[in-house]
Amino acid sequence: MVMLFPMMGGEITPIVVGFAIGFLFGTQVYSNVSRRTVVMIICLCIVGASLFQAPVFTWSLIGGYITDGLSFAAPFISATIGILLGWAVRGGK
Amino acid sequence: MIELTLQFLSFMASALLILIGIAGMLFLDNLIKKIIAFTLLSDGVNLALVSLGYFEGGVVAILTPGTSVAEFPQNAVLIFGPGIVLTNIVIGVSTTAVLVALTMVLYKRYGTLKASKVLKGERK
Amino acid sequence: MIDAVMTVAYIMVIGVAVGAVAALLQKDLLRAVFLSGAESIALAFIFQALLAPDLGLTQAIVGTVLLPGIIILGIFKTRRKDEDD
Amino acid sequence: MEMKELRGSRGVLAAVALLIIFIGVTVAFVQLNGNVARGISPEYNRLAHLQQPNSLSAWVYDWRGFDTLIETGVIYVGAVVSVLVIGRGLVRMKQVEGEEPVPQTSLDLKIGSVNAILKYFIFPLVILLAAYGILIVTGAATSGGGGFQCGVVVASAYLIGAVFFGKKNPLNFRRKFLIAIGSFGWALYALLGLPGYLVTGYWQYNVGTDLWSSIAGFPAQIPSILHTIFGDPYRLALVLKGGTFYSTAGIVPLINIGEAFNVIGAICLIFLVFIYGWSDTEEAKA
Repeated sequence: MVMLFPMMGGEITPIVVGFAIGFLFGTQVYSNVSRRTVVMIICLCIVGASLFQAPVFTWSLIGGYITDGLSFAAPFISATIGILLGWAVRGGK
Repeated sequence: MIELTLQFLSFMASALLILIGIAGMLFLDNLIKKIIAFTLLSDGVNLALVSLGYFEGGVVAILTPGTSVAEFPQNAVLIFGPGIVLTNIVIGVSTTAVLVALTMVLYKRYGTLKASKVLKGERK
Repeated sequence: MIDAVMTVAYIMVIGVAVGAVAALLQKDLLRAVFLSGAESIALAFIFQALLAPDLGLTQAIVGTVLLPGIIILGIFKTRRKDEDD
Repeated sequence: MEMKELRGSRGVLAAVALLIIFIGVTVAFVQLNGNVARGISPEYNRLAHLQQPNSLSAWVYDWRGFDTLIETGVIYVGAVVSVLVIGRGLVRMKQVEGEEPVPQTSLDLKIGSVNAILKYFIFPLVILLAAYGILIVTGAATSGGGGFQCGVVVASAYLIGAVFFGKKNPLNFRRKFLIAIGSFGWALYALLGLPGYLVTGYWQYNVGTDLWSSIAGFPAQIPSILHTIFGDPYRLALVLKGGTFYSTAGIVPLINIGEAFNVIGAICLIFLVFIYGWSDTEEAKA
């Protein structure tokens, strides 16, 4: 972890933007799947985030970087959560 | 004697694709196949533009952690071709969509996909 | 110097040409579209080998999902076989 | 042209013409082979240490912003023309008045027994594909990818949902929503050129990064307030071999978002009108 502060902007902004866009798309989701599927989506999303790795030039824990070889794409997780939340708030069955 | 590098082979493949595309657009009778030939032609042009900038031992023109700043500009491949090709792909998609839509209208009017019958103008 | 990526790229150069010819020789239009999608995948591999990875990503998605999708939707609204009469 | 017309002299002429084209193209390519100058450009060589990470997007947006602006326009025009041709409108104009529009039957792909298991996995796939598209557009300034890639990924998620679920598409983009985000995206893309134009006189000048201020003779200096607005949220540290550089992508991420919205709107509109048509019943149902 090199010098946390100056980089925080570049790591937090994608997460927030991803959440916002995900929420926007989530309001258009219409489906009537069970709660089990939602849990499965979240698990698959975390697995996928570890597959995609953190974006390049991400060096702190906020961006999902843990060690070399183990890192999570934080915007992916926040986008998935945004879609699910938007579905819960404004979407339909 | 020309060396069979990847760049040379890509140029040959793109020349072949352009030839196939032109021949298909001119000589095939089916409208859908003409559209497929059109996508092949644009693929060939894209391949030619991309292989323009490649050279042996180059690096991808994106800065990644640990790159040497001094050597990067000399080693990176020419970025000009890919910049154009990205636009080209987009335009290809929208053109194809318009072509398919027009084909559907032609089929509705003439009941056939053969260009020769459409040109004769026999309504269904 | 021949490594794995280059070998795959050389194979894919042949695959592009073969796929393009085979796509236009089909009687079944759906099969022609799928073959042109295979040609696009090979082209995406060549883009990767030519050091343009974002173009490879774009070409892989556009060539296998978008363009065949549009053309297949057109085929569903018209007719599938190339008429021969 | 039919195949049987090609027998005889016309066929020979066609073959000769194709041969001439092929020889011309091949000779041109052989001359080009290996004779292209290396490196990116003299300007880039001078400015590499001031550059933002993804040099492709730097090229596209600093130099060729107009080109991509027109490209976003082209894809939107493509969507509009598809709507006009397939839906009502162009087809029902004047001289073809008595004609009904193209049949508006929805695409009902009966994939036999697409059973519950398939649908059980297709819904997560659609959601995760859309999230992947968002990941691409948020990381666009630091890696390969960008607005158009995000747009096509989300559009393919929409297509997959439409093919497997028919009218009960989980990613059920409405017409009005698509038109809204498409227009918003294009407006965002075009209007983000304004700050650069007001300050330096170049439309779509990359304000946050401010590449050219260090060059002698550049017309204007950027006020620092613009740097703060456009640059700071995307501030990054590049740990390269020569040391650590602090850099920002400027307005490139915002422009990417605009282009992504535009492409999503346009391509999903094309798919929507191809699959469901543009009839009024669709809107009444939803």
